[in-house]
Amino acid sequence: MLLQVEDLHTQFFTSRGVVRAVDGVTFHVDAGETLGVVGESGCGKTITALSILRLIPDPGRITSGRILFRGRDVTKMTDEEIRDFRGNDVAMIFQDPMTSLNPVTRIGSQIEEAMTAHERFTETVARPRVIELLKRVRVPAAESRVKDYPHQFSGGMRQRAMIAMGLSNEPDLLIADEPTTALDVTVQAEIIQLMKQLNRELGAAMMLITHNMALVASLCQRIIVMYAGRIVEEGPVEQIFNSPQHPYTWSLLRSVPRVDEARKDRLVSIRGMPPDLTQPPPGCKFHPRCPFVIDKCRVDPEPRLEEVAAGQVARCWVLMRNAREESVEAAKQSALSREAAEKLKEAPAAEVGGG
Amino acid sequence: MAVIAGRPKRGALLPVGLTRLTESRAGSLAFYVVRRVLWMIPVVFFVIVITFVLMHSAQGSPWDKAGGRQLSDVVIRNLNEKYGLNKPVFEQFFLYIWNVLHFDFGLSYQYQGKTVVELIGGGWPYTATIGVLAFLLIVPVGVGLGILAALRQNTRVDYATMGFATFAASFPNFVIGALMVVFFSVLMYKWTGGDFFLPAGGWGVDDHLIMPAVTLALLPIAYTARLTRASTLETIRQDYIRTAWAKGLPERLVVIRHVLKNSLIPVVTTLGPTFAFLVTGSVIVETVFTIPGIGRAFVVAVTSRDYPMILGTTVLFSVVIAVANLVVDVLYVFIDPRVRLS
Amino acid sequence: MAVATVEQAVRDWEVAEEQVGLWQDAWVRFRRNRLAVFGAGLVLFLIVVAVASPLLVNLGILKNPFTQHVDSIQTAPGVNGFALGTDILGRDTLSRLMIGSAVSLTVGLLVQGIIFPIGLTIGLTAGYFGGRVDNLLMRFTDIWYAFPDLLFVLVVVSVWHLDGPWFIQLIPIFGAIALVNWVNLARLVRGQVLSIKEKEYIEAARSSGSTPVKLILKHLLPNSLGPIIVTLTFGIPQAIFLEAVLSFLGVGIRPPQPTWGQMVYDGYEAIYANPTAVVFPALAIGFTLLSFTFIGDGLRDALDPRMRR
Amino acid sequence: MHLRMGIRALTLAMVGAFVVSACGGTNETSGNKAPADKQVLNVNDGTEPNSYDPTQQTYTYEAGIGREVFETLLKPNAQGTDVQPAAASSFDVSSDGLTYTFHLRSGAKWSDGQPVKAADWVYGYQHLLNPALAAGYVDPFFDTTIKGADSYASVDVANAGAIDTFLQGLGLAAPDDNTFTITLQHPAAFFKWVVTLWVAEPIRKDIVEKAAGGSFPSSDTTKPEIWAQKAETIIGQGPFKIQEIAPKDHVTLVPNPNYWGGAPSLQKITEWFIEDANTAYAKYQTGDLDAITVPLANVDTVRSDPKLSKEAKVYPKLTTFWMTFNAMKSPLNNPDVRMAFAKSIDRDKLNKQVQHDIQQTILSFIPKGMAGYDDSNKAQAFDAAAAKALLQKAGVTADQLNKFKLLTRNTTRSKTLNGFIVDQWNTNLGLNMQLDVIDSKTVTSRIRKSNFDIYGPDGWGADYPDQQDWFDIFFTNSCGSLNWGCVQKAGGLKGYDELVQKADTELDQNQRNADYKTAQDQLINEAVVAFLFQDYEYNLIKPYVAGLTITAGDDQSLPGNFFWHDAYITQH
Repeated sequence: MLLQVEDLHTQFFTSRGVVRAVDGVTFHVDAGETLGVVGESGCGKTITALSILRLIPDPGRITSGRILFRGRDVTKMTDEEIRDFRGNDVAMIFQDPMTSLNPVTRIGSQIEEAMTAHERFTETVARPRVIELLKRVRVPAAESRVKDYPHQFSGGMRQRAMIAMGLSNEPDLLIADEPTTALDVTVQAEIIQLMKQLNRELGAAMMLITHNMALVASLCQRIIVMYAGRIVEEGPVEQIFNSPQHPYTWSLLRSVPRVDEARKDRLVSIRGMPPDLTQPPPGCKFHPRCPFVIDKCRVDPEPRLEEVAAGQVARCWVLMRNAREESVEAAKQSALSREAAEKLKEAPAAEVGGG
Repeated sequence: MAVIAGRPKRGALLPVGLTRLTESRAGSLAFYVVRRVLWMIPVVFFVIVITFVLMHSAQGSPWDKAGGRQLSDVVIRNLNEKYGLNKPVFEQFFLYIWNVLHFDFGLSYQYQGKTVVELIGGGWPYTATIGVLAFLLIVPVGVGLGILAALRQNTRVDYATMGFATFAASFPNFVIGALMVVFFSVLMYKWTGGDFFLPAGGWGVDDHLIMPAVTLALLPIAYTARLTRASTLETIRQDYIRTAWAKGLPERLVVIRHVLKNSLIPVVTTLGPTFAFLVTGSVIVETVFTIPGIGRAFVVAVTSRDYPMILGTTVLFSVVIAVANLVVDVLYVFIDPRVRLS
Repeated sequence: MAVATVEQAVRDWEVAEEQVGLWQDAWVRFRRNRLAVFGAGLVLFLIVVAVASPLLVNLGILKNPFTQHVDSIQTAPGVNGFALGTDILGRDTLSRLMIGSAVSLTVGLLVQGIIFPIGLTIGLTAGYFGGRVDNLLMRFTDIWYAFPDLLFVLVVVSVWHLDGPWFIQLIPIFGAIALVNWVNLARLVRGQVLSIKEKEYIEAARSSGSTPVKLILKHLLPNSLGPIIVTLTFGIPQAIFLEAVLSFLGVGIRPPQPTWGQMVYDGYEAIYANPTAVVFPALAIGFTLLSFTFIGDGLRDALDPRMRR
Repeated sequence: MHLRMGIRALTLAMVGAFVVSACGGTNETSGNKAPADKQVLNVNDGTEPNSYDPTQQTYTYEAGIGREVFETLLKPNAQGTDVQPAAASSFDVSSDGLTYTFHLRSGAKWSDGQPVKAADWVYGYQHLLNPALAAGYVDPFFDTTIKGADSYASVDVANAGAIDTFLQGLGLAAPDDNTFTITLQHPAAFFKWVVTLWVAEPIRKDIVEKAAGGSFPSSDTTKPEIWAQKAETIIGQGPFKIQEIAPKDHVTLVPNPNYWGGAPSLQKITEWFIEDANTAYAKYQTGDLDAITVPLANVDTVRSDPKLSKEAKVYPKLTTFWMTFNAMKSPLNNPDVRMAFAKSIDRDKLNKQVQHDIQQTILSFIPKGMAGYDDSNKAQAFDAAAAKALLQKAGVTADQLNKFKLLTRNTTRSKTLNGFIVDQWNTNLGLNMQLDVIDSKTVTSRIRKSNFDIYGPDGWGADYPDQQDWFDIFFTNSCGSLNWGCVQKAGGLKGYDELVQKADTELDQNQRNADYKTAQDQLINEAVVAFLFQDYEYNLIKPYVAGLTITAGDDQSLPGNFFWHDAYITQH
């Protein structure tokens, strides 16, 4: 096991109250594996990732839990240890390449300093390696473009540069936070292609945080579904896609148009909004939005993650396999707003959820 | 002028080296600077026009006295004859322009027999010395305090800096100057029996410079500190700062290479005018500390309607300001690659 | 400030309960900023003082600010029942300070209110259009910088003399101060526009047909609101002092109407004998500046779209 | 900027009772002279002279340097009662009162060692009277007195020949190297005082021409002033010479070893140009200045300071302050209205409280300490009830007067005093008048154009202590330059001009005094102006400055500067 996250709680102490952004999350990433983390905006995916690098902004704090990387507890590292850990053992690629690169520093230097910050590469080694990395992420005329500034790069090129930066130290784990969201559709496809390829070539573990189910399907071996700061379902990608057990997972998947499937059903969107994390609803946190809700969901304490199939766990009283046919049908028929439907039609690799 | 060029059009046909050459920074920079310097001619011309018009519309003649016996009409007539003020205003104007083209800025009305060039040349070194000294204080202290306050946001350091900035801005510098004189000169003299104190004014390239330079610098320091703080706080929130942390850069490098490089851009914009303001003199500091500079000379020239002196000083100001702004614009290119000169 | 970061931190997952309007949302965030609320409270207090003090004088609760107690000239605070002492003519400093707040607040605020649109428009235009427009506008500001403002005011004195109550007398002051003070802001805004203009989203938006000015405003304001607020808030005490200088030259508020700036100037001569005559009005100006700084910071954070979902 | 009030308190001196010896006797008896290297005096001259050519000087801060470097034929005595010999050891007046013969000191030398010749005096007076050079103090002192100078106004200043003819035709002569004679147009008893003016000095032709690079036509306006630009070429025959000019900062004076009266004790006088009174006050306390004028606001602080209070000296100036009414404006043309304003100012409060009992109330024109001082006429004394009655009698309503503004110069002191005075009028006459605070030049320009209602504090300082210097300012023809005479255009001061002119040329001193007294009563009774106070200077002088002879004519903040030749520093 490369990374083991145990009962992680990350909370934000705001004037409105304590926001339980990550609320008891436990999962692991194996070496070389690609793990997908999915869920709507605000479900705690990004905070989980930032917690791993201890990049939680004020007034947030990891309040309890352990993050073991190769057996070392990240939460207990000294400032210098965590600094050397970042980018070296675990690297992160951010969502928006437009704003994630320093506008007044040359692309080459930004990649170079990611290496020189750690012991492994000296300046003399790092400099030529930048060009090599840029070539690897398919940046044309890499030799001359290292000297360019971010504004001279297109959005896709910038994301390639970000990826090059992430890979520069050959980290054991690469966290990619919505790497394609901010890009336009054709570029998205290119980046996905690139990531697939790199994934094969490098054999590094990857944690892919995304809305994009298509991306998950094509890259990941395992999926974690998060809702309201908690894991609601986890399992091998095939199993989750074919037989989602949590209604939330089911809803997420229903909202993705499938290219391989004849379109008989209407797409489903999840009604309502994710809950306010200072005051989450009692019982199952998904119950106000769940099409299959039963009284038990409202009253009883939140269910535990229970094994529903080999390697697949889910947190639900009902489980999809127990859901009655007619309620599934009803859920399928439930209204999807016209705009959302239009939007989804235009975008083949569309995202899920409201966001 | 500084404009942003579109994304560089990298000609597919041109070899990379050649493309670089046509975009050669040094070449375009020199061209740009020459153009801007040429632009100073119309700027100075319009400054002269405006000043000339204002000057001649202001009430009171150079020969009116603040009190006591006034000059007789005969004397005034002869003085007007002596200084050419009896000529039509248009003729005076063109004569002035003609003389300026020959670097002749005329004779002061107030200081008999002294040329404006002599008076400004005599006074400016004092003003500029204090101004440059103040500027040397502003950049490290103002910027430093601003960064410190932003990095230690909501701590005592931050509050102290903000408090200082507030009070430096709300006590005008003559009050601050006078209070400093009370403390560092009068009281220190009393307490130490005259062994240690700062001189309460006057010129000298020694401890005489301390209080005037600090007094002059105080408000710009406060302003620069606040501006730097605000700008740094904006920058710290940017995504690329998180990227820098995520790379594992040490704090020092995050601050210097990523935060400051961005947050100082708006600060530099204001440093140019600040510099111009400082080296053109502050009436108040020069009066409180009796510095024989041109800041005071200008105000005296205005209040005594010393026309050639007013014009000469204004021309100097406009050139200093234009040069300071030019320097800032050129500097801009170096600190913000998004901005290009054309 | 504290709350600002919180808002920023939670932005990744926090979801507004309902679709709230931009302004309503900003208001909510502003209200949560304790320093900003404190600043707003202080300003409100000053306004109440400005409005109420003539009334208090009429009711006899406050000493008449115009009465000259020549037997108590330059008294220290607390002596002879003058809470903050008296000035060079034996007038009560406290009541002069309170009565003067109306003028000084108006000058400070309104002048910035005039400077802001002028500086913004010129800076935006120069920065956005670039090229020839930028060059001309910037040379224009060069001229304006060297503008002999003292001379200008002297001319204003001779041609433009408004009599009447203080708010009438204020009209030329606003003009004069604003006229010579918009330049800094214009250059600042221009610089910011130049930096932002090339950002990807502007280009993207431009190609998608969105009006460019709207976009610049949308991105410029939140991105450079901090420096702009600093410039504007620092302009408040400067305007208050400039009013005093102008009144010396004959364009300002005429005595005996007290203003903070004039109190500081008049107190200077007696700084050895009666330092409090300078210190109290300066403190009043200081607290005004401080409150507007807090409000400004609060507004910046409240209006920042990055803090919204 | 303007630390001086609207007064050029230039002058000569003053009488016994008011002469305050700075050392108060104690220094003279107890002080041992300090060694030569300690004989240094630091004083504050306030502002740099506009010119170092004495003929061009018009302000007291200019004369304060010119007087040390050059010496006039005569100078006022310490009491200000008469003139005493200076560069001339004696003088004779012809019986018709038209010819003045000055006997120059034999063996007198310039600071460069050259002998002083009568021709230098002729050249100096011609330099002063050259119309092309437009010296400020020619009119009315010299052009109305010296023979041939009455055509001063009509000379074509562009024509060198015309100027030369004019200058050659002046009643100035040097019959021999030690005799200088001046012929007048008409008898003038005050002419002995005119030659004490700091502008009437000898000038060396060779130095002027050498600095100019050769001779030049008389119409040239710049070349004749080049010599006055540099310390090396400012050669005088006074007790001191200029060693260094640091523009706008200071001037250093050192003894002129060739002075006829022997070199002075003081080895160095530095006159600093410090405009800010607070700065000067601080520099006095840190020992950088040896004498200063205390800003009015700090008077109480000095009085309560055990050390400073002992170093304080108050002495009178020959300066009177008043409020001026624009008599061209109705109803200010009515003497009753003006008197109502004059009688409704409580001078006790003004001078004892607002001015900290430094300035003293005066209800008449000629200041105490000068021939002609007479405080018997109390017509303008404070009486609020009488003032109101006068307004009623004149049938003037408050509305008519409320539109008037009190024109005020932009100095704190003017603002303070006028703030008090307008409050007095508003309180005592039931008015609601306001101040109009404007920059100094604009104020002067408006006064000259009679574009004002009431102006003050206004005043006059003696150029020399003769009444002629005072009464001429109310002449009809001064309207347009000084304004005070304008009252005559509004029908006031009937017969004043004739009376004063008669007194000016009268040789019998008693008759002169009587005529001037009548004129003064006319000024008081018609309330042409409302008299307020006589100016006093409140100075701090270090106890080790000894041998000072302070007179009422001393230049501002330069106590004893008429007799610095005799001053010295004691051991301290």
